[in-house]
Amino acid sequence: MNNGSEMRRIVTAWVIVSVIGDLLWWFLVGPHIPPGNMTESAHWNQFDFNILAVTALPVVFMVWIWLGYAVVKWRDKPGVPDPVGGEAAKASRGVQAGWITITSIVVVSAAIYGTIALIGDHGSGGGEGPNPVWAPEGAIAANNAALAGKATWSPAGSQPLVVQVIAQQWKFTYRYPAFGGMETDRLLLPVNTEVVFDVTSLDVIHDFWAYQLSVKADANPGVNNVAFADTKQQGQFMVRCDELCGIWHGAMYNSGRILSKTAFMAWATKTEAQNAQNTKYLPPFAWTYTPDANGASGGLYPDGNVTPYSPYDVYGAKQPAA
Amino acid sequence: MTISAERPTEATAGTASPAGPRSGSSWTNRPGWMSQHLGTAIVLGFLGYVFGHWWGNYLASGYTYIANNGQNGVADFLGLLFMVIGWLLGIGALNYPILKLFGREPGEETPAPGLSRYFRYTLDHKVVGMQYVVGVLLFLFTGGLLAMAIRTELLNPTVHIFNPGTYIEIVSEHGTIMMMMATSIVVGPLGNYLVPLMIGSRRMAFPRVEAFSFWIFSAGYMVIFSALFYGGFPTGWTGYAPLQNQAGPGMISYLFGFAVIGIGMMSAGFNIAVTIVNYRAPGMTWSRVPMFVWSILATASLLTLATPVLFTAGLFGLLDHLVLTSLYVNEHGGSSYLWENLFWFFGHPEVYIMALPGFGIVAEIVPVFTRKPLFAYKVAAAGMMGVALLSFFVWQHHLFQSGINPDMRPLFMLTTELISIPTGFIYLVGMGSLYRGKMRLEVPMLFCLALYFNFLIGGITGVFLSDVPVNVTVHGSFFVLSHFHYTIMGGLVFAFMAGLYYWLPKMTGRMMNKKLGLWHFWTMFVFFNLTFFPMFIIGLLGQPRRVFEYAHNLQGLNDFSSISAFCLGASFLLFFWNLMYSMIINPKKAPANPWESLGLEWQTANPVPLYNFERIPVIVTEPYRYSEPGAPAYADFGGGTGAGAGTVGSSVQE
Amino acid sequence: MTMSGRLGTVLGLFVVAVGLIIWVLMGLLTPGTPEGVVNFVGSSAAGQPVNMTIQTVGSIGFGDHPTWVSYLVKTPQGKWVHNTTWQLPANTQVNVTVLQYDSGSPLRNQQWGQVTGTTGNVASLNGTSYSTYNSYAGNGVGHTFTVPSLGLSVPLVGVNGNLSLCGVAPCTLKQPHNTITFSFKTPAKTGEYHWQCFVPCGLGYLYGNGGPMSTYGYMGGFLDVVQQ
Amino acid sequence: MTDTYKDSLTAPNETPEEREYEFRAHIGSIWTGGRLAIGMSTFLYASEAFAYFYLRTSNNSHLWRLPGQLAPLYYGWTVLICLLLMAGLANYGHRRLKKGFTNDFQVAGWTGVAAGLIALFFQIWELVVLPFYPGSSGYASTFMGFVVMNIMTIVFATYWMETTVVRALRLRKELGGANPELSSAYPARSFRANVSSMSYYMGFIAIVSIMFFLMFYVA
Repeated sequence: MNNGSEMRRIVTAWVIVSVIGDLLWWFLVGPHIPPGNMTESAHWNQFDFNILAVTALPVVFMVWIWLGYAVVKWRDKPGVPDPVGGEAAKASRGVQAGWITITSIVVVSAAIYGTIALIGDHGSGGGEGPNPVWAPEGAIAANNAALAGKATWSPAGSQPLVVQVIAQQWKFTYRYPAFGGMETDRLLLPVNTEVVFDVTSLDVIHDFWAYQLSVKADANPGVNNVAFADTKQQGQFMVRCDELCGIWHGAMYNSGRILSKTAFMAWATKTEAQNAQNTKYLPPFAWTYTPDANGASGGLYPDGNVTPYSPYDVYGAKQPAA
Repeated sequence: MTISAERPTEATAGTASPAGPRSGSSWTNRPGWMSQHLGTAIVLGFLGYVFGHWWGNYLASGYTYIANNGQNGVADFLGLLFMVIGWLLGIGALNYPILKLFGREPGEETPAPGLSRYFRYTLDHKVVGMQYVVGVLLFLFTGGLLAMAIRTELLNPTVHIFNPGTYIEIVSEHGTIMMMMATSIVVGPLGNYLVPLMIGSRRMAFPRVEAFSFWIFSAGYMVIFSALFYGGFPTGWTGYAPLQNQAGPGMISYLFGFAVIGIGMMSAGFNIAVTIVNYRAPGMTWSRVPMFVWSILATASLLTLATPVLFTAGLFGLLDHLVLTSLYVNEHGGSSYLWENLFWFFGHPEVYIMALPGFGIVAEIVPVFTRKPLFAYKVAAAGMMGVALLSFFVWQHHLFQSGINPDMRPLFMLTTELISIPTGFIYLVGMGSLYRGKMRLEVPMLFCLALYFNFLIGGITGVFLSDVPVNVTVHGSFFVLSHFHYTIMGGLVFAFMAGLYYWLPKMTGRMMNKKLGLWHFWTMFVFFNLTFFPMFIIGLLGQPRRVFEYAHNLQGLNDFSSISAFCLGASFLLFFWNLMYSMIINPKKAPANPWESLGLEWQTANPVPLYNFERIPVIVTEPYRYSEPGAPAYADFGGGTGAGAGTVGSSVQE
Repeated sequence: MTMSGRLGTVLGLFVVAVGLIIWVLMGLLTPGTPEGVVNFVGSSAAGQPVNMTIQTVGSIGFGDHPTWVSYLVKTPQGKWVHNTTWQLPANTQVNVTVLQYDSGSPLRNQQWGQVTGTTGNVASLNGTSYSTYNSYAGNGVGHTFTVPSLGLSVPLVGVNGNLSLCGVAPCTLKQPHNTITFSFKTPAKTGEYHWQCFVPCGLGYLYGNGGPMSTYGYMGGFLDVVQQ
Repeated sequence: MTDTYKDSLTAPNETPEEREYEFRAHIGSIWTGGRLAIGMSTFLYASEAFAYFYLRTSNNSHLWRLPGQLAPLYYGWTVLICLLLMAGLANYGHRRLKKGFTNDFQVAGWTGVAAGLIALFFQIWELVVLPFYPGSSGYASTFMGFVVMNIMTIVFATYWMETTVVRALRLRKELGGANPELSSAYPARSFRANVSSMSYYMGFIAIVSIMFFLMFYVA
């Protein structure tokens, strides 16, 4: 068998397997790839995953077929000719150049596509820091209005809904500035609405992961990490902490729900009334709530700036703080 | 640093005896139990711990915060610090630096022959290499046992074997021990043993630094293990602040352990990089350097330059813990982002510290078994150096969802995906070398092929992870966990196994049993994939890392993964049995060059003499000239050992 | 040495080494595991309410960490034990009495000042019922008893910190304390439900959540709900 | 394990060419090692500088630096001057050594070591007289990190310098008597390479000291 026909065989097998694999993936597997279609970004992130998958599958098949062929055919067994030697076996300029060119093109296009998807989809549901640059229309304005205490939301309009996610060891709670700044321990959202999540933490780093919404943003103490989600379907979704936050990290989950706009409105107004007594004790809505590094009982850092400083006072005070 | 001219001093002094007249007393030479060895190290290490702990209690038990929380981290830290110092003193690692302070130059310390030299501080790179073999296997087995514990807990979504605190402790300890092990698993044993042999050198550039690196590596094992005595640490191997600052004294073991291991990594990398640059045999130009040495050079450079950043990060953490600075505490002017940046600035090069040696081993072994030259040598070398360089510019891809510099995400997405170009070179090289070869499926070759299989999955999923939109779903989930197990275990550990099966005949003069080896390979390969492939699905279905409770619908997959993991553990027992059986119980003498390799390391006498080569070889041509009848031998041994060898099989010696 | 001798030596050493490693690991890892559970199943007739009495103390006064704050529970036999895994029958009303011996402070997150998930969403403080407690007033809140997945949360109002507080558990009724009572119904679905305190009360730890808050058996545990 | 020593205790008879080849590799190692040590230290200090500028720009809780907060300036000056002196003397000594003035090298070396020890003492003592507590601000915290790092580097640099001068004292004969610069003996060549690497490293110390002095005491 000559060189050419061997390569033809391999390439033919590769093309067939790749086409079949890609088609199977795209039509059978792809639609079931998480995170599903509950939000706009979930939809596009699923699409993005599938784009990468159909790009990656041929690469995987290429290597596997090559390995398989090599193991079967290019073995040390009777009848197999001695391997080629000399310069030809050491390097082929064409193959190297081709490989480098093709991998570069694939890789750079993947990066370009990823960037387009990221920007076009307003950060794809990922945490965008305190000052998001890729925000949906009106979201920043709504978020600023919330800080000024002027947040509103009604089922009729199309205003974004601002929700604050407060992570603490080991539970998420949520504040709705449009409903009197009430705080709840359940996350309910209206459908067909742009939701602005202001994610922050009261202690260590957590990560707010609303799985089916395709929203993931680290909750950092003293930092507001903003993420967006455009809800599309009603239903239940899972919220988990995705950054190791200590002993009860594994138990830091609960479920949320996307409701119809009217049902959400009904729930929100009812809860606002129920919680009114507690809401009045809450601090005004803010991006972050600077926690006391010392916790409830203190006893770690000395309070305030100790002047004049003496190591003895800071470290070796005779009477331990109560 | 120990910069000196031991051999030249002795040479010009004109004495044949290794210990010249001006030598200081060298305790490591003394025979018997009076000398310094592992025993004295243990004793002094223990005494150091007791002293440090007492001193810490004396100093700090009255500190306000310590009186409040009732856990004296200062005592624990000082205990560990003096334990390490005592350990180094006891083994004799500090003799030379101290003597040097007084201008005394001990001669070359030739350790006593026999088994006992493996328990001593020694200047022979081959002994250090063997010590490292035992050291990394100890790390590997400890970490592996903890992995079994993790999988046991995950058998059931809500019924718990361990309480959540203990579970996090196990997870963190497993991750940290394995990461520490993986930085040295190839550079330590194989790098130290083989690099001088492969570059035709009689010695390392700084043998004392080399030996020091091993003994501080072993001290690091004790330090990180000590975390369990202090109640563990809850942060995983990434040690994110401010959870780190909140944790108890177990965290000090983690921070100090990484600092100690970091010193070991820096010194090992420093010595090896300098050796490769300077001690190559005459004629070994950069285009004639074996590919394994290239990979070790790239790794050593990363070790030397990236680890200081980890050291700083650990130092900051220790300061936060011990003297209440606030480097990682936002409320007092610090920043939790600071740790994330420093840690990953080291952490990403570290990922390649754990990948490159594997590539090197494979590129070294594949030509031997396909009887073909290495395809695209220059591309392979460029790939390794390219990966090493690019790895400094990708660290933020661990922080896509963190809110740090979110507008930089496209840039880091690009750099991360760019790094798959040089990584892809390894595949070009491997596939090109397989092309129309004459492959012998020996155990090392099987492990190499498995690396190509596994690392492909690991690498491709890495591209998924680097894509920010997809990262939103998979970040921090079991998908990531599976990805890096595919690269580190599927890549590096498989390559390490290939290296052991391939080079142990040289290192010990004994062959590994092939039949057991095949059993080991197939069980490890199959169960590795059965353990970790389901984890991609588990991750995609929404299970975060490091949780002790998960969704009920994932129990089937988790159980499958757990049971496969137990079988994978059994496969390691099989390896251990093979190692014991072939090396100790029923040793079979290995042929001088069992794989018919052209590599320089196989041309020295077996067992390898103290100075490796009778004559310094002169390299006359490129490596890997297989299947070239009439090609000259790789090296000219000038009539010394190895003369006449160096071409193989049908090749004709000219 | 003969081959069988080497075999025996290696196997023997292997067994010793593995045994040693497992012994050390288990020894280190098990002290934190719950030494059994405090079983309330069968403490009353099936379907009848279960009574449970627990206390919180500012410093437990014994054990490895005498300065740590902790929960204690009274077994159905009437003995105070330091254990936070409590076995309860499913689908049953539980009447809880909490003896709160610790002082309080303003809450970091006033959300935990609400009583939720109890029967009638109320609890009783020394006989007075309350559904929300303003933690900025009075003695503040010392701890909470919260089961997140059941939506159950009760703020445990602090006692006056100027009194001489109990420092060694178990505390007696003579020492200053608040008695908080409430009832809740265990879920029908069995399983281990995590409960914890949401007041960062770990003295001398960053954000107050280290030490006792991060160690099993002090300020958090499991409600192990089983079929009766 | 097979025994690799039994057959090899008699060291091979090196040919002069081999000896020279290995020796040149040894000199090269000192050169490379010295530069690599600078590289490592650069990454070490760069990460400290990164922390400084990171905390300074993020200014979390407005606590980068409390008003009027400054590390003890006179201590800073003393450490800086001593380190510059040490670096300068190392370079001066190196140049004098090349020209053959061994005594100048000795005097410069010992003075440099003394300067290093003084710097070390003040750097440590500065911690005792700090006018602020370490956790009071980002500045205070990074300053603590810098001081600890600097202590380690000063110890290392002074140690290196001390070993070269004490070696010059001990190995006078091997160094070629009065004129080590002329000696082609191996110890002398090795020694000169070592001093050269050391003085390069001292140059690095000087640059770093000035940079961090500006960062912590001036800016």
